[in-house]
Parts: sequence; C-alpha cells; structure tokens
Amino acid sequence: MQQLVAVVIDGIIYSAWLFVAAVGLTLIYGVMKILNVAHGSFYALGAYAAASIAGALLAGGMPPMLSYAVLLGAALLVAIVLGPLIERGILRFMYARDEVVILLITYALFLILEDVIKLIWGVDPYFIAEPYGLLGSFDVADLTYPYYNLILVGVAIACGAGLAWTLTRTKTGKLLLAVIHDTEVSRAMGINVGRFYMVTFTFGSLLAAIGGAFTAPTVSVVPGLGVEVIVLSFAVVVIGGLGSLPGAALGAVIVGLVRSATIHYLPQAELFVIYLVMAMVLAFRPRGLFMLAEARKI
Amino acid sequence: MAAILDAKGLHKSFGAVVAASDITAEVAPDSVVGLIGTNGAGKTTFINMITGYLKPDRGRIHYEGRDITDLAPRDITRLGICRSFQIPQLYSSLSAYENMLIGLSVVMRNHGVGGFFSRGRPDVPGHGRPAEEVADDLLERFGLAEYRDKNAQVLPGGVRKLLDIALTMAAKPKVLLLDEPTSGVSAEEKFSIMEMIMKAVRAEGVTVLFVEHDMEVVSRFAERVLAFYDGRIIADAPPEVALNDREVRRFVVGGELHRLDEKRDGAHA
Amino acid sequence: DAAPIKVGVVTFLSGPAAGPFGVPARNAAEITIEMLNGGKVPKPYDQKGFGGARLQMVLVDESGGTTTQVTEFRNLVQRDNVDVVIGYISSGSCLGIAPVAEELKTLTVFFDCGTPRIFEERDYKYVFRTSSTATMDSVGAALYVKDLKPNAKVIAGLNQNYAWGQDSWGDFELSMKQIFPKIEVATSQMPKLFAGQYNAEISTLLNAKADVIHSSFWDGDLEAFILQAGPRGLFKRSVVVLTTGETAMYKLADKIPDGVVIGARGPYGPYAPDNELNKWYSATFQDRYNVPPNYAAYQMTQAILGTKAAWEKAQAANGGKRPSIDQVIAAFERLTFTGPGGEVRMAIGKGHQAITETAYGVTKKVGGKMTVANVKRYPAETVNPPDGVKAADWIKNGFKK
Amino acid sequence: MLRVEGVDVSIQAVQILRSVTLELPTGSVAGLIGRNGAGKTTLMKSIMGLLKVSRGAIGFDGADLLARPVHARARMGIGYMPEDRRLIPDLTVQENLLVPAWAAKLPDAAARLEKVYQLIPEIRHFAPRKGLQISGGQQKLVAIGRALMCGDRLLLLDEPFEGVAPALAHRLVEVVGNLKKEGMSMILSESDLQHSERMVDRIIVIDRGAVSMKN
Amino acid sequence: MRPDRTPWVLGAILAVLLVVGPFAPLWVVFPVTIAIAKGLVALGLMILLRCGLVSFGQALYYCIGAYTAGMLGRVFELDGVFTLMLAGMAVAAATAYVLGFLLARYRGIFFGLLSLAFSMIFYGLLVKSETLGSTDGFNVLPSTLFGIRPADEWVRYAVLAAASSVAFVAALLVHRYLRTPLGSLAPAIKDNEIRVEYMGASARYAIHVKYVIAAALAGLGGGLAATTVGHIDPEMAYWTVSGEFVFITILAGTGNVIAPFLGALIFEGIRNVAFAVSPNTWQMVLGGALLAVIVFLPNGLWSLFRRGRAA
Ligand SMILES: Nc1ncnc2c1ncn2[C@@H]1O[C@H](COP(=O)(O)OP(=O)(O)OP(=O)(O)O)[C@@H](O)[C@H]1O
Ligand SMILES: Nc1ncnc2c1ncn2[C@@H]1O[C@H](COP(=O)(O)OP(=O)(O)OP(=O)(O)O)[C@@H](O)[C@H]1O
Ligand SMILES: [Mg+2]
Ligand SMILES: [Mg+2]
Repeated sequence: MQQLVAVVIDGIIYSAWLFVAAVGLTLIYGVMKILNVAHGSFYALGAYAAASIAGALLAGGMPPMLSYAVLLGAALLVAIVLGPLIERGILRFMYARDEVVILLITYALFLILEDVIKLIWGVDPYFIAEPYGLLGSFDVADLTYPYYNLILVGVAIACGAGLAWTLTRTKTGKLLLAVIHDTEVSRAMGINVGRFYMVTFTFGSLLAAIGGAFTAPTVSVVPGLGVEVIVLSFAVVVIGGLGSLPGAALGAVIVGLVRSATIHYLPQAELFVIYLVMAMVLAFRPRGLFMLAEARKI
Repeated sequence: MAAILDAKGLHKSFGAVVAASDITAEVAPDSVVGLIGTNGAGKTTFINMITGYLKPDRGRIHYEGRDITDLAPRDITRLGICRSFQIPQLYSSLSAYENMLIGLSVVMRNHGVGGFFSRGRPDVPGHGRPAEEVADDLLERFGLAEYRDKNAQVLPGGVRKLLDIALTMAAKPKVLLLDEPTSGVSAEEKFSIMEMIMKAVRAEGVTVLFVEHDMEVVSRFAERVLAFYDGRIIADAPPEVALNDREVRRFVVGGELHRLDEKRDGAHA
Repeated sequence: DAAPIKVGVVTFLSGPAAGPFGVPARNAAEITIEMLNGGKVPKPYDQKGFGGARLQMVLVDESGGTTTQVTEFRNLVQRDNVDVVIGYISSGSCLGIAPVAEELKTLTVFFDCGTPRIFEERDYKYVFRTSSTATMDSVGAALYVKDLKPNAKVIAGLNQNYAWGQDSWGDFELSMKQIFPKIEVATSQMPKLFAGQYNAEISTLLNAKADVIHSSFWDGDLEAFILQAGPRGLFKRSVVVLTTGETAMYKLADKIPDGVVIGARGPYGPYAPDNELNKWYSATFQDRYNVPPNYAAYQMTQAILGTKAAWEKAQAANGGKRPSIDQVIAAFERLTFTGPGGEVRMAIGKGHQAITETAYGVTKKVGGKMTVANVKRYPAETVNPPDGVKAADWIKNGFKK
Repeated sequence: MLRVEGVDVSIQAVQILRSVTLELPTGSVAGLIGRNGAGKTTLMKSIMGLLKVSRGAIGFDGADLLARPVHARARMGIGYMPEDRRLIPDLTVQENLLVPAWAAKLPDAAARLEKVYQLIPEIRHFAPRKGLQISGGQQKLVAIGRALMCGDRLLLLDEPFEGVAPALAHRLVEVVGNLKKEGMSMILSESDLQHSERMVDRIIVIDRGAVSMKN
Repeated sequence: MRPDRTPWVLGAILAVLLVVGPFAPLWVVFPVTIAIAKGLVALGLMILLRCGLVSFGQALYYCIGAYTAGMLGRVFELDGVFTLMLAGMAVAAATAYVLGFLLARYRGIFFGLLSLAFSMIFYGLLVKSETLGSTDGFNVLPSTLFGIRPADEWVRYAVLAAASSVAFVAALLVHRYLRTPLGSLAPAIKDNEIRVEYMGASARYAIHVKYVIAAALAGLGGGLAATTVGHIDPEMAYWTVSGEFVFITILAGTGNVIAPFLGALIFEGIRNVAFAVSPNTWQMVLGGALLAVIVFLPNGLWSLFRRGRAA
C-alpha cells in the first residue's frame, strides 16, 4: 500500500514534468506540422537562462521567494527573443517544403543551438537549487517530498488547462484549425496566417522554455540537457495522438505512472519501458489514443 | 439476361443522417444508367458502397452473381469494377503522363506483367501496346496532351476531372462508375468527352453508371435513370419518363417547379 | 632544435561528459604541454617537451560514437601524422580504438576510461593506460564501507544503465559479498543515462532503508541526484557512497551534507599526495582556470607525464637520440613513474595497464569549505588484481589469485 | 469598383495571364467565361492575392489591392470561393462559415450567419456536421456561403454551379440576383453561360490568359 | 525516352573506386568505406521516403546487421567480409518481414516513431546484455576476403573494394526494382493511397515489401560497418544514428540510386572537416552547413547533377 502511494506520487510528479516538456511540441506539430527537434534546445535554453539569471539575482540579494517569478521571466525572455527570430528568420521560408525537410531544419538548428549554448554558458554546470527547498516539504507514506514538486504539477495543470481552453473553446483555436488545414484558404478568408504561425511557434517554444526553467532547480544545468527531452516528448505526444492536448496529458500520465511502477517493481526494465508503452499503444490504436481515424470523404 | 450488378436493400447511415435506405437496383450488362439526385441525396454513397469504400449497414451487393459486399476496394477493382471520383483523386506531385504510367503499371502488375525479371517493354493487357504509348494515347483522347508534363496539382479543375477519368479508363473496366464526369468540364467538351467514353466502352460491352447534374447529358446518354432523393430511389425509368416524373422535377430538375420544400434533404440532422 | 612531437589529444568537448571530464582534461593537456614546452615543470620532468623536442597538440572531440572516433583516430594518424595519441574517456571509445591503434602501429595512451576488459581480452603492443581500472573504485569503496560501517546489513545501488554503471555496481556488489557474506541487496536502481529525474528512484532508495547506498553516477546525473535526494532526507537515512563524487563536491558544497563517502577514482584532487609535483600542479591549474583540477585533469596530466617518462627513458637508452616508437614502448612497459597523484606503476596487462593506490573519505565542512575527512588510503595491490588475473575472478576469489 | 489593368501573371516562369484589363462597376455582375485551362481560376486568385502579379495594377474602390496582403483584402469585404471548395474538414459547417467573421473579428457575425442561412436554407440542415462529412455538392453550397460571410462588397465565385443539382442551381441564380440588387459586385466563372446567362451584366471572355469584354 | 544511364554511371564509379583506391591516402579510404555502408542504409531509406515514409528506426537493422556479423565472428569465428555482410542482411530482412506486418499499417509520423520505438527496445535489450559488453560493445574479428587475410597495408583497400562491389550490385538491383510496377508505385502511395487502392493495388503490401528491402540494405550496411570499424556497440541502434541516416537520405534527395551514396559521402566529408577546423564547435559548423544545403538545394544534393544535365 505504502509503495503504491509512492508509485502514484512519483508517477504524477514525473508526468507533470513530462507534460510541460512535451506539450509545446504537440502544439507546434498540431498547428504547423513541424516536428520541432529544436524543442529540446528551447528546453535547455530555458533552464540555462533560469539558472543563470535567477542565480545572479539571488547572489545580488533578491528575496528568494521572487525566484519563482524569475524562472517564468527567464523562460519568457528566451521564447520572446528566439521564437520569432527562428520562425520569421528561417522557418517561414520553408513551409512549402516537406514535413521531413522542416524536421531536418530544426535538427540543424538544434545542432547550432547546442554550440551557441556552449559559447554563452560554457560547459560547466549551473545550479539554481534555492527554489527547490525553499517551500519546505511534506511527508506521505514515510517519504518526504519538497512542496516544489507541487508547483511543477501546478504549472503542468495550468499550461494544459490554459491551452485546452484556448484551442477548444475559443475562436482562436478554431481559426488555428483552419490554418493548420489549409493556409491558402485561411488567408483568403482573412486570417493573418503569418502572425498565427509566429505566435504559435513562440508559444510552443515558451512552453518548452518553461519546462526547462522549472526543471532547472532540480537538476544540474549542463550541455546536452535537451537531448533526452526530445525523444521523450515525441513518445508522449504520439501515445496521446498528435496535436491532441488531452492526448498529450493522458500520454504523460500513462508514461509517468508506468515508469514509476517499473522503477518500484522492476527497475531493470526502466530503460525501454517508455518505448514499450509507445509500441503497445500504437499497436492497438495506430494513431494514438486521441486521434480518431476519420474516413476521408471521396 | 441476368444482372451484372445487383444491389439489394442497401442501407447506410452516418449517425442521424441516412445516406441510403433500402436501395435496390439491378443493372443489366451492357447498359448505361444515369444517376441523378439532389445534393446529398446519396449518389456518391451508392457508388462508394458498390466499390467497397463504404460497407453498407444492411443489404448485399452482387457482381456477376458473386457477393462483393465485403471485398476491399482493390479487390473489387481487380474484378473489373472501376470508378472515377467526384473530387478528382490524382497523384498530385506527378505529371499527368506519370499519373497515367503508374496507373498502367498497376494494371500490368495485376495481370502479372512487367515484374522484376521481365525484359523489354511488355504490352499493357487490354491495350496491346507498351505503357508509354497507351499513356500518351489516352491523354490525347481526353484532350490532355498539352498538359502531359504538368503536375496534377496545378492542373485546371476541368482538366483534373478528365485526367481522373482517363486514369479510371486505363484498367479497361467491365463496369464503369463515373461520379459527375462532366462537372467542371467546359461546355463544348462535355458532350464530346462523353461520346468518346461511350464509344470506347460501348464497343466492348462495358456497363456504365454515371452520376450527372446536367440533364441534357443525362437524357442524351442514359438508357435508364435512377433518381435519388434523401437516400432513396424515387424514380427508376428511361430518361424521358424519369425526367418528367413529378417528384423528380420538383426535387431534382427544377424548372417551373423548382422551389424547394425547405424541410427536406437530410432534415433529420 | 629537434623536430616537434605531434600529440593527438582526444577528450569530450561537447555533450554531457564535456563539463566534468572532457574540458578539465583538455585544460590539463593544454597547460601541461605548455609548461613542458616551457620547461617549467618540476623535477623529474624539467626537460623541455619530450626529451627536448617541443610538443604540438592536435585536439579532437570524443563525441559522435565509435565509428566517428575510429575515423578521427585514423585522421590523426594518417592525415595529421601525430606521433602519439593521448586520450579517451569513454570505455566504448577505448575498446573501439585499441585494435585500430594496433593496426596503425601508433602509440596510444588512454588516460581515463574505466573498463578492465581492454587488456583482459587481448594483448596490445601499442596501447597503454596510465590510470587504474574501474575495478579499483568499486573494491576501494567496499573496503572503505568495511571500515566505516562494519555492521552494514543492507545495501542498495543507484547506477546508470550502461556499461560503466553496470560494471561499477557489479564489482561493488561482488566485493561487498566477499567482505560481508550476509549482506542483503535491497534494490539496484538503473535509470537511463541522463534521465535527470530521479524522484521515483529516490523513493525506492528511501524505502530500502539501506545502510549503504552505492552510486557511480557522474556529472549532471550525479548533481541532479544530490539536489533531489538532499531535501528528501536520503543522506540522513543511509550512508551514500559516490565513487566519482569528487567532480561534484566543490560545485555542490552547500548541498552535500557531511558524512557522504566521496571517491576520486584514485589519489587525485583532495586525495592527491602532498608532494612537490602536486603542489606545483594544483597551484598552476587553479591559477589558470580558477578551479582546482579534478580527477580527470589529474589523469590527463598523469598520462602525458607517463609518456614523457617513457620517451625520455627510451631516449637515454638510445644514446640521447630521438627514440623510435618501438623503443618508447619497450621503455613504457612496466615503467614506474610519478604523477601529481603519486606513484604509477605499469604493473598489469603485461605492463600496459597502470595501477595506483586509491583513497576514500567522507565529506566534512570546515569553516564553510568542503573537505574530506577520515581519509583511508588503499595501496595499489589491495585494490587492483595482479597481472594476468581478470578483475571479476580476482574479486570472486576473495581478492586472491 | 474593381479595376484590373494590364495584369501579367506567371507561374514557375510560364506566363498564364497576359495583360489582362477589365473593369467592374459597383453593383454589377460579370460572367467569366472560358474553356478549361483558359485562366479563370488564375485570374480570380490573382485578384484575391493568392498568386503573385508580375506586372500591372489592381485597384478596388480606390485602394491599391496589390499593396495589401491576402488577409487584408478579405477584410476589405472581398469574398472568394475556390473552385475545389476546400472546407476545413475538422470544423463543423457552421464553424466553417464563421471562420471569415472570426478572422476579421466582425461584430455582426451572428447576423451575417443568419443571412447566409436565409439565402441558402439547405445549409442550415447540415450545419452541425463536419466539413469532411458532407457531400460534394453540399460542400459547394457551404463554400459559397462562406464567401458571403465576409464578401459584402465583391464576390469572386469560381464555378459556383458545378456539381450543384439543377433545382438548387436555379435558386442560387436568384440569390445572386438579389445580392446584386443590394449593391454587391460579383465575378462568376463558368465554362459557358448555362446558368448565369439571365443575370450577368457583362461577360468577360478569357482565352489562353487574355480577356476580352462583352456587355 | 531518355536512355537509362544510371547503370553505366554506377559502373564508372565502381571502376574509379577500384582503380584509384590503392593510390588514395588511407585516411580517405576509411571514411569512403564508411560512407558506402551508410549509403546502403540511406538507399533503403530512400525507397521508403519515395512513398512518403520516414523511418526513425532504421538503425535497428543497421545494428542487427552489425551484431549478426559480430556474433558470427564471436561464436563461429566466421570472418569473411561477404559472409558477414550477407548474414547481416538476411537477419535484418527476416526481422523486418515480421515487424513489417505491423508497420505496413502505419503512415506518417506514426510509422516513423513506431520504428523508432522498436529500435530503442532493441537498444535497451543490448544494453542489458552484459555478456555482450553492454554499451561498450565488443570487437569484431579482422575480416578476410575469400578466406585470405590481406596484409595490413592492403586491408583497407580490400574492404573498400568489397564494399564498393556490393554497393554496386545493391544499387543496380534497387535501380531495377524502382522501375518495376511495384517499385514505381512509391510516389503514388505518397500522393494518394485511395487512388492506389482504386487502381487495384495494395499499398500495404507494397510498403511491406519496401520495408523489407530497406531493412535488408540497412543490415548489409551494418555488416559492412562492423567489419570496417572493427568494433560494434548498441549505440548503433540509438535514435540519433537513425536520425543521421534520415538526414543523409534527405540531404541526398530521392532522385536516383546514386544520390544516397553521394549524400553519405558528403555528410561524412562535412563532419570530417567540421571536426578538423573547429573541434570545440563542430556541431555548429555541421548544422550550418546542413542548413545551407537544405535551403539552397531544395531537392537535395542530387539536384546539383540534375541541373547540370538539363543545362
Ligand atoms: N501552379 C501552377 N503551375 C503551373 N501551371 C499552372 C499553375 N496553376 C495554373 N497553371 C496553368 O495555368 C493555366 C490556367 O489555369 P486555370 O486553373 O486558371 O484554368 P481555368 O480557366 O480555371 O480552368 P478550369 O475551367 O478547368 O478550372 C493552365 O494551363 C494551368 O495548367
Ligand atoms: N462520412 C460521412 N459522415 C457523415 N455524413 C455523411 C458521410 N458521407 C456522406 N454523408 C451524408 O450522406 C448524404 C449523402 O451523401 P452523398 O455524398 O452520397 O451525396 P450525393 O448524392 O453524392 O450528393 P452530391 O450531389 O452533393 O455529390 C449527405 O447528406 C452527406 O452529408
Ligand atoms: Mg456526390
Ligand atoms: Mg478553374
């Protein structure tokens, strides 16, 4: 029983992290049909910006409680500077090209950004551990968890709910669907497609950066941080069904719980459990959990 | 003579929308049937069911006495039932000529010709000439020669339509189903194209079903008309009779009686 | 003036291993070669370069996988005509490079990689390794646990799921079973390399209530683990042994509580002996890079100095003329030399594999500064197998032949 | 009033439109007639801004259209119906209709929607269905309705009657006639004058990318 | 119809490699051989790419080929280059035949990521197999040619000659296959599967066949890489390796069977140069170069040659 509680809590914490890291990818893929490998770079950039800015401010005597706001601010900074730059500067000239070609472009960007990070921050790790312990911790089932984990869960829920509301309940969401499907007609119907793309890309990047920024306090920020995130996010997004927000949420929860159960009961299998889950889900639902195979009208 | 195509009690609904309710029709070999009806009456659904794209909820379809209801589209096609599409289905990144070549190569493969070990340029079964020649010939006959090397994606609407039909004709069908073959095609060409198709297939005793909104075309080419309304067949008669049927005039043909009853057409939705 | 000697230096310059190992090692190579060329290294290394000939460094990144590394190695030898290659952190690279070095007849000195397999599986003529194998770290850790917690009953492990992590845990578990025949293994966690999130693993470790937790985590993973485990009280519940903890101990000084067992993969960093060479080395390094040299830096310098020692020994035997590679190799085999970490003996692997002493201690903050206390040193022979015996067999046999 | 002057359009280095000049006074309906491939769609797309004009000028009510991006043209009250319908498959019919209103943030979206339903009552019956579920002809009706949502000054309808059952086509002709009375300008393309004959004020004949006007 | 010149060009390339090989510097011979191995994998990916499928898990078959070769040496002490390559190919093809039943149902990103999942599961299994050295892998026996072990100076050339001959045959066969009805169906499947079905062909069957061919080629390349590099490790199945193959394929373009080899050669070349000129920031150089190729050569490297011919 006690172990089961731990499985669930650990699973949820991991799910929250996974969801925040992955949801931006779903958004960008869903809208722009771009499998954005540079997503990992934004995650890493968010973490670096958060760690270095918050670190500097804390050293300069900022009240520690403000550091949470700084994490968010750092992520915003990264996304607002780089998102439009990359989208307007490079990607927008490529939309006519094949999906895989754009994928490769983001891969090339990822390579470049890896070294940019190295040039800016060097290879030594950055830490911004204060926010993690600051709020104290709670005990369940003989285990101690810092409250910070709840912040992570909160961030995940906030991102998910906000996005879901925007996409399904607002006109903007519907217009996005139109843009996704047919840019030419969307333009002719009066939609400013360019702005939609830019905002979407920036927002997706922002989510990645938030993921990185809020993970920073729990890890050491080092080169290569973003690599793992890429495939994990892809897995989550595919399990859920591409472009589906509830899908991404459910995918994250499934992966999180399964991984945590594996670690508790069968640690040896942790290495490939995520891929097993992905293969199993796809075997039974070839287009992910939340994507309906709709017949095309002929 | 036994029917070549025999649909019995076909029923198909999409949620609350009934697209086919108790459609029963026998088609005699070597006949030409025109399908008319309001928009959303169920004409395309009927063709989709015959060609295996949609499975009817109830009812069976027989072709030359064989039950084909549960076959996949490709198997039905291989039996000789070929169709064209209301919205042209082309290989959009390929040129018109390449579209034809691929179509023909599938035909050859289905007849076991042109595989990895075959030498030279074998003839396309049914056409008696190598694929390259057949392709150019078909393009020529459909007036598509000038578009030979243009990508299907950028072809004008009417031309896409014709290419779609030409692709369908490549397989030398025994039953030909054409979904609005002349919509989008220039007025001057409508008749000549239809005539050309008829001439090509009628000599070989091919059965033709075509959906059409242009009543002149229908009355000129169809030997028999099936009029659809709201998922049902409301008239089944030679064109002179069917087109003067009261209900058909009211719902389909229009003219003096053209004011529509607003409550009809899929009013269940 | 003698023709310069070209030295290929290979270490991680990108990716996660660059920060803790690769770049410190590169820095060490840079500064060592520069000092050697300037003749500024204390005795017995005060001759310029190698035997008077200047050293010229050709730098290569170790990233990109074995195929890339083999390609780059060939480039170094056949395109850049280097005389000797010093490098390689990853065991996979070392295993892949060794046969190629043999094929290309190029003197190759591994400075860091841990796997004992290299000289156990094959004999090499051109390949040397100037640091001890990972076996030493695990055996040393077990011996230290014996001294620190003689009543230990339950152990648990947290190691990365790849060869190094598996071997480290395997050797440690085996050694513990030799030392404590009744020891119980509560759990062995093997998260994926660079997973970053260890909450679930930490929960299982907390639940294990083990006396000792062994981890060969390094770099970002190690640091993330420390950051996440600290607030959850893991260090209070169990004694944690971090076999490579030295690379993190200064950076995370305020996050590591007292009493954590720290290893440095040999007598490096805080465990380095108090001799002239080390005083010079740590001061020079600190001066240039503003951080103390970590064990990867020590190992790199040790490899360069060892090669120098062999080279100059061969040169002396050759009447002061530049020696051939074969002569250098003859001099290198079974050589004993001194690095900033103390004495190194090329004692096993038919004289190609070094053994050194090792040391472990526990963290202790003194006046806010991180130090190690309760340091125990283990002579080379107690923590390394004798020549010709496989590490695993040696442990299984109760640390005997 | 729409004024097209000496417009050349090339696609991938092939010239499609050659020095097209035409004028369309406010409140008049022009039939654009030509064979397959004559350039009807190309001309409409050029006016809408979906194709790049290499030479010439297009003005609408005194504004220089070429200087405005596509979406700005739509927001000026130009409605366009592509020949291949192109509804958004995942949106319902009603949402498809509302897209132009949402895009331009029109305050009277509901009223406009209601007007479309009144003009083409058939649409109301399948309004809750998804774009990909309705039949080809039904899609055509929705596409026309969608063009009407934002097009309150100029309508560009590319083959609006193709695939529409004759009874309904007659009705649409009447609808068009009523709109004209409200002062709307319109260009309808058709391959001949089968449906539009009775209501067009002028005929634009297009052949191999060149136009000639008839009144 | 334009006469088909590809077989002649292929033959000429083979001849050049065989003749120039002995005189080329050894540090060139090795990466060229590696490029041929990767080119074989890319050739398979090209077949899939032509029908719009991108496999992010082709490293699975590359690794299977390599491990088959390695295991044959380890267990049965087989060391003939051709034996090892063909064995790798056979095992890869057999695996693909089985997995193909599942994968042929998938399209787009789902195909890509499901194949990625399989390769990562295989990677996980290899990492767990400590007797095979886990992530460190193990050495492959030095290879022989028809039972003869060439002298050290000639080994590289011998392997190059073997590799280029095999690649020549493979490329010729694939070239021929692409012109058969089933082979030529690829762009049709990519564009419009409904139409393919309505022509009477099974897209799923065609994809299954292509998948097996692609896997066979990857296995062949893996076997070759194993004997060339002399060391194998599970990393060969890692997704980044698959990613590299995809990159090469797309860089090359799908125009011709020669393109993948060209792409592999240029990719290896760029990386070699990047490593040499900028050891600390080679990723940036590589990324920049690749970006430039994608942006300025929309149809892949092959378009360079196309354009030259048209002019
Ligand atoms: N993207 C393109 N690339 C190349 N040629 C094109 C492109 N788009 C159109 N064309 C060519 O421009 C010409 C005019 O085409 P357009 O679609 O305007 O004809 P249309 O009059 O609308 O014909 P239809 O009545 O069949 O719809 C055709 O020859 C067509 O092939
Ligand atoms: N996949 C589907 N989901 C829901 N409703 C559908 C689907 N396919 C067809 N329908 C509905 O079924 C009815 C019949 O459609 P069908 O396409 O057969 O009409 P049609 O007679 O071909 O009309 P048109 O002349 O407009 O092409 C229509 O009301 C249509 O909206
Ligand atoms: Mg229809
Ligand atoms: Mg047109």
